Amino acid sequence: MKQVLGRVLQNEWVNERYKHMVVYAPEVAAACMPGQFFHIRCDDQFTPLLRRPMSIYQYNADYGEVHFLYSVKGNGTTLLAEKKIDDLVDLFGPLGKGFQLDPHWRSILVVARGVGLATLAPLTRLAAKHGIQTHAILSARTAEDVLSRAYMEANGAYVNVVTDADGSSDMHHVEALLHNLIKETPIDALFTCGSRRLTNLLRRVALEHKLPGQVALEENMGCAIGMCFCCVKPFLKDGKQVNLRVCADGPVFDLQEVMEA
Amino acid sequence: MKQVLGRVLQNEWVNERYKHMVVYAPEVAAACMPGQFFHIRCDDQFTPLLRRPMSIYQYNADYGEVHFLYSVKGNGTTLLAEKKIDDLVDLFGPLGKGFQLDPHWRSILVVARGVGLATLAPLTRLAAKHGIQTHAILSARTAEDVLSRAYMEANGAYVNVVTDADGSSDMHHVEALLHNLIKETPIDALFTCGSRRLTNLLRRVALEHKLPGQVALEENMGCAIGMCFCCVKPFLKDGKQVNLRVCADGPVFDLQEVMEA
Amino acid sequence: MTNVDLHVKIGSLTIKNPVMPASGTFSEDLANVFDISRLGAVVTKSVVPDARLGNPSPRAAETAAGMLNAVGIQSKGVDAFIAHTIPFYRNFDVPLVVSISAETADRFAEMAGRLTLNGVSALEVNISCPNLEDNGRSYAMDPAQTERVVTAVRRTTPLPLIVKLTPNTNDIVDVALAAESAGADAVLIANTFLAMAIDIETRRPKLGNIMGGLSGPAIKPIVLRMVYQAARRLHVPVIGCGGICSAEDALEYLIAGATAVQVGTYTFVQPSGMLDIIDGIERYAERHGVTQIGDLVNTVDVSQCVSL
Amino acid sequence: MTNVDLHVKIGSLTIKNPVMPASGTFSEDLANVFDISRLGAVVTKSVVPDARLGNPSPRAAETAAGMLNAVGIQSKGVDAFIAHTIPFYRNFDVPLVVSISAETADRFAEMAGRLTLNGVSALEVNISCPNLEDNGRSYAMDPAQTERVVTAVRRTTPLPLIVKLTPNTNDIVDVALAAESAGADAVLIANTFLAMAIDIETRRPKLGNIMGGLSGPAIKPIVLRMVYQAARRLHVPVIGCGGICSAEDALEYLIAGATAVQVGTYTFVQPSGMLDIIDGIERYAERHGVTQIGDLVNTVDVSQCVSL
Ligand SMILES: Cc1cc2nc3c(=O)[nH]c(=O)nc-3n(C[C@H](O)[C@H](O)[C@H](O)COP(=O)(O)OP(=O)(O)OC[C@H]3O[C@@H](n4cnc5c(N)ncnc54)[C@H](O)[C@@H]3O)c2cc1C
Ligand SMILES: Cc1cc2nc3c(=O)[nH]c(=O)nc-3n(C[C@H](O)[C@H](O)[C@H](O)COP(=O)(O)OP(=O)(O)OC[C@H]3O[C@@H](n4cnc5c(N)ncnc54)[C@H](O)[C@@H]3O)c2cc1C
Ligand SMILES: Cc1cc2nc3c(=O)[nH]c(=O)nc-3n(C[C@H](O)[C@H](O)[C@H](O)COP(=O)(O)O)c2cc1C
Ligand SMILES: Cc1cc2nc3c(=O)[nH]c(=O)nc-3n(C[C@H](O)[C@H](O)[C@H](O)COP(=O)(O)O)c2cc1C
Ligand code: FES
Ligand code: FES
Repeated sequence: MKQVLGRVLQNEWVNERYKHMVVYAPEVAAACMPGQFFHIRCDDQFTPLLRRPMSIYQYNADYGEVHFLYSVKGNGTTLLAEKKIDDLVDLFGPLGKGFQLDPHWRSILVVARGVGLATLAPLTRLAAKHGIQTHAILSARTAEDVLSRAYMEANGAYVNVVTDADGSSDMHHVEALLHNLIKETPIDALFTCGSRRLTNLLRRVALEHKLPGQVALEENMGCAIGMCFCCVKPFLKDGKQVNLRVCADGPVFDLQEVMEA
Repeated sequence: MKQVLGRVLQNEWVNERYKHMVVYAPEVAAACMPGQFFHIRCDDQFTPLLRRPMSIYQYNADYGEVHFLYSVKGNGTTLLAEKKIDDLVDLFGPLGKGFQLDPHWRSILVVARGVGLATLAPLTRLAAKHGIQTHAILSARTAEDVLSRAYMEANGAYVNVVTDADGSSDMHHVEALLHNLIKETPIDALFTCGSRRLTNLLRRVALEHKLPGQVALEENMGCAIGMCFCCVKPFLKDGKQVNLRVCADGPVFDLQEVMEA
Repeated sequence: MTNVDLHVKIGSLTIKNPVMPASGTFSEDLANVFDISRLGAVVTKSVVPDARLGNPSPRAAETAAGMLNAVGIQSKGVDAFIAHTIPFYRNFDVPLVVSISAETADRFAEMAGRLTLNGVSALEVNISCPNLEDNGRSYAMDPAQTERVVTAVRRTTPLPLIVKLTPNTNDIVDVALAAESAGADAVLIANTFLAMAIDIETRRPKLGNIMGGLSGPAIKPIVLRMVYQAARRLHVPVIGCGGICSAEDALEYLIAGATAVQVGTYTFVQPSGMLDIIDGIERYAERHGVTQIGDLVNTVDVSQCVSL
Repeated sequence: MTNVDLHVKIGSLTIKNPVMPASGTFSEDLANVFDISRLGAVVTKSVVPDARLGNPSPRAAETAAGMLNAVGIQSKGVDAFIAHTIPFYRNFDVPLVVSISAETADRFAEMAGRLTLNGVSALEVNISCPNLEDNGRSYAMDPAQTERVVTAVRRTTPLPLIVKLTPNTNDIVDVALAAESAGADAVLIANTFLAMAIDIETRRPKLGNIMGGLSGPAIKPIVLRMVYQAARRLHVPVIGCGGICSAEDALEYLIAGATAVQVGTYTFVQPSGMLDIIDGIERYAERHGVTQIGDLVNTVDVSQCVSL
């Protein structure tokens, strides 16, 4: 982990609510792993005071690039959205424990919605490198909102899109789709991110099919490196509740241990 | 007085420390008087929280322009300095009581240094309109630092420049210059701004020559419209101390009544 | 304009919306900026028995998301106030709340009596100003002192009494209860925090008075906590004041338990900001199906929280 | 590097510069970011007798120029601390200050005794954490309670004792004097302000614990005032802590009367910020001809001010 001032190469709207930012930061681009994140200072004033955690959406060591895909919602992300090409952006990272891939796996199933699309996208690429096939169910309000589809497909993923618009993102439908996919293909592990409902669903499905699973979680952060215990969530380890730090013990956790979702 | 969002037409360095900003704000440009000021919000965040008072450097009702000449020193003025063409700037004003010119006067003497150069510049133009001749002593570190010289001369002023570089800005020298000018020309009133030493000097000279005088003062402000009493300075009225508000009772005051300078 | 009823009651006084200016940050001058009769009420700078010069300058300094002031109370005294200020507001259709301050309970009571006049809708009893008492102490730091002064004031006026507390206390609830039991019709939480700033180049305090009061967004979370704690225990309305800069901030106070709010420092930032706050409260109420704004007061949902 | 001597003394402990982290905002993890032996001292998260889960999430929220936290004390307990944390810092040439907390005076004393170990340079007695006591109360709100607990701790350890006070009190000076007379080698001003924030859309508190502690730049002017007031009256050193985000802020505290400072929230903003602060203090001292940094302490010039 390092604190660096990266240079903005691109910061464009990809749909109504999301922007894609590319930062030139060779000192850190080489160290990135899928599931890890950066803690970003959005402004050099004190409003907002704290940094904002953002998943690594893409990274490219050769070009020295780190990419973020972010939803513009509050004060911090609005300031990020205002950054222009060649502006500097203060990155601290990469941080946290990313996704773990078992080299023996042959295919994984990824289910994502919202910002989870950003977090899970680079996993597909890493899987491809290890010769693991990604199957993805991407959920969004409308088909245009499904952000990482092209990127995932370019990395060899089979993508299923479900939307609120046509009702296919309904939990029952997604559950059926999951069971089907698992029946039809030899899925070795499940991956998801964020959404409480998706996490609950996936945990149930994983238990039923006795599959391992990983989930990337979010929580408000202070330090982002494990010092302050601001970002904890409750987990079940050996039948007992423990409070683990999303920033340092995660953000990727074992699907079966998540309690609060 | 109005609160308006003006559009930046120009915001350029005029020397190492000062910038000249031109704002298109026709709703307020027509109401400006020399010696008045605007209360400017430098940023829409809360750091800095308060507005910053800035004298009207020039104004042009026909073009709808208000000009500021400001020294970039702290948080607020640094943010002002970052404004680009077409950015919006939140102006509240014009505020305060400006300089008073007696139509019977034939010539006035203006002594200025630092930001005082900004405050006193428009007085020359107004004097010219009334057929009053301005004599000016402009003091600065170096000849290049004398900011409003060209503008004042364009409005018919006779300008004497004194600098730290050649030692001519020394108080004794300025005092001698003042006495000389007053002896040689029929000066009707004295004007100055800000600097404690200049104000003291001018008050003494005014008393000696029985001339009226006006001085524009500065003080940290809250509301800038007379409500909060944050900006008061002590004055002598009829032999008694009164605390007057720089924003509403000034910023221009009778030279003889100033106590603290 | 809409279907939301914004009226709230402060004792026997009904105001048309829950937003008013904070004492010392408002005066007749604001009438030049907007129509002040749109406010729930207007509140004067604290008036004292005799004319006073106030504190030496500089009286203001800026801090992170806040400001310090040590204006003290510069006042022309109560006679000039009665002669000039009260008549001014007769031209506006808005209740006038007169803030009073004094250095002894007797003088407080005397002032309250004198100001019980036509055109005055309520009295705000400022027992919290940190600049007037020795080393920043004030009546409102102590429940017994608070009870004493409010009791004295209560005897001399039938007007609704709003008692303004200081946040410089370790138990706001005890002080608020003391004010209530002595006859306050509402408690106002809070005045400024005693604070300080130093210029490191000159090594001098930034205020001529050394210390002053901190106001602005910086203090909001602390004052909001005090409002929440007090509203749970009091029967009279709580008025919230501290760092309000938006309708969202005002709504946070209402939800925490405030019946009305006051806006101070923000008026310096946005002179007509109070109007935006009133409009924003109305829009929120509409969006959330709240027909009477009072229904929002004290609705904070702590069911999913572990109590401290 | 320069001619400025940055050493300061806290009781019998001499530290090489006056900058240290604030408890709860520092841990072994920061050694991955910079060389922590450059700090004046390191300070641990408050350790408690037995393992604790801490408060429910969310534990943090942001406010204007500040943050709220209700971490509570999540701790593995003192045994794990002695087994793992103390040995870790043996690898670094920096004094280790261990912050302790407990719910009774006896347990405080017991902890102090157990932690009087090789490798521990001083104890910080956290009697101010607003999250542990009923309704946010803590020992440090009251001079008598403070005296009681510090006296108990003093009996069980010869280590320098830094007593950490709460700002949630109306007389910081009385509490500080009580700590001093009970044997504190230094008082640390201060912990966080009890505060709150509400999400107006859900109407729920933003913290799982309802209330939490406010820290960051927002609180600096209030804490600075407390340091100034206390430093004038105490004979032992005062350590300042609250909102320090730059060398200028740290210097303001030194000039106001602090012998050393702690940096908390700013480390979240700039992980290596403490190093910039140390360097900036040194540059200022050089520029102002200060050869021993202690000469700057308590040099605020109030000669041109009217005292409050
Ligand atoms: C490990 C991690 C990875 C993330 N990756 C992405 C990503 O790739 N793309 C993306 O759009 N968003 C991501 N988020 C969420 C993102 O951090 C928040 O949307 C962002 O902090 C909101 O900031 P704001 O100032 O715009 O919003 P505000 O609502 O104004 O923020 C107010 C406060 O709440 C905190 N906060 C609000 N929402 C969240 C949240 N979901 N998680 C943590 N803190 C929050 C902020 O940090 C801040 O302190 C991630 C969060 C985490 C923890
Ligand atoms: C009526 C009036 C007219 C002015 N006209 C001009 C002008 O035309 N050009 C120009 O360069 N400057 C002018 N000034 C001074 C200008 O307002 C300050 O330089 C500016 O506020 C500094 O802001 P900052 O954030 O950059 O500095 P900081 O030092 O960071 O400001 C910190 C705080 O101090 C206050 N402050 C600092 N210096 C002054 C000051 N001299 N007067 C009032 N408040 C101050 C700021 O408002 C702020 O609250 C004028 C001041 C007044 C009162
Ligand atoms: C410049 C200034 C002057 C003030 N004068 C008074 C006063 O005379 N009487 C009083 O009760 N409160 C006074 N206050 C306190 C405010 O009424 C209010 O309680 C405080 O500023 C907190 O609110 P805010 O954060 O919205 O400003 C003053 C505040 C400021 C900033
Ligand atoms: C996340 C967090 C956790 C904290 N935990 C502790 C603690 O365990 N013990 C303690 O004495 N203070 C604790 N504090 C208070 C800090 O040590 C410090 O007193 C406070 O944050 C003010 O300093 P700052 O404004 O520089 O952050 C904590 C503060 C924060 C922000
Ligand atoms: S954010 Fe500090 S421990 Fe996770
Ligand atoms: S700044 Fe408020 S009265 Fe002048």
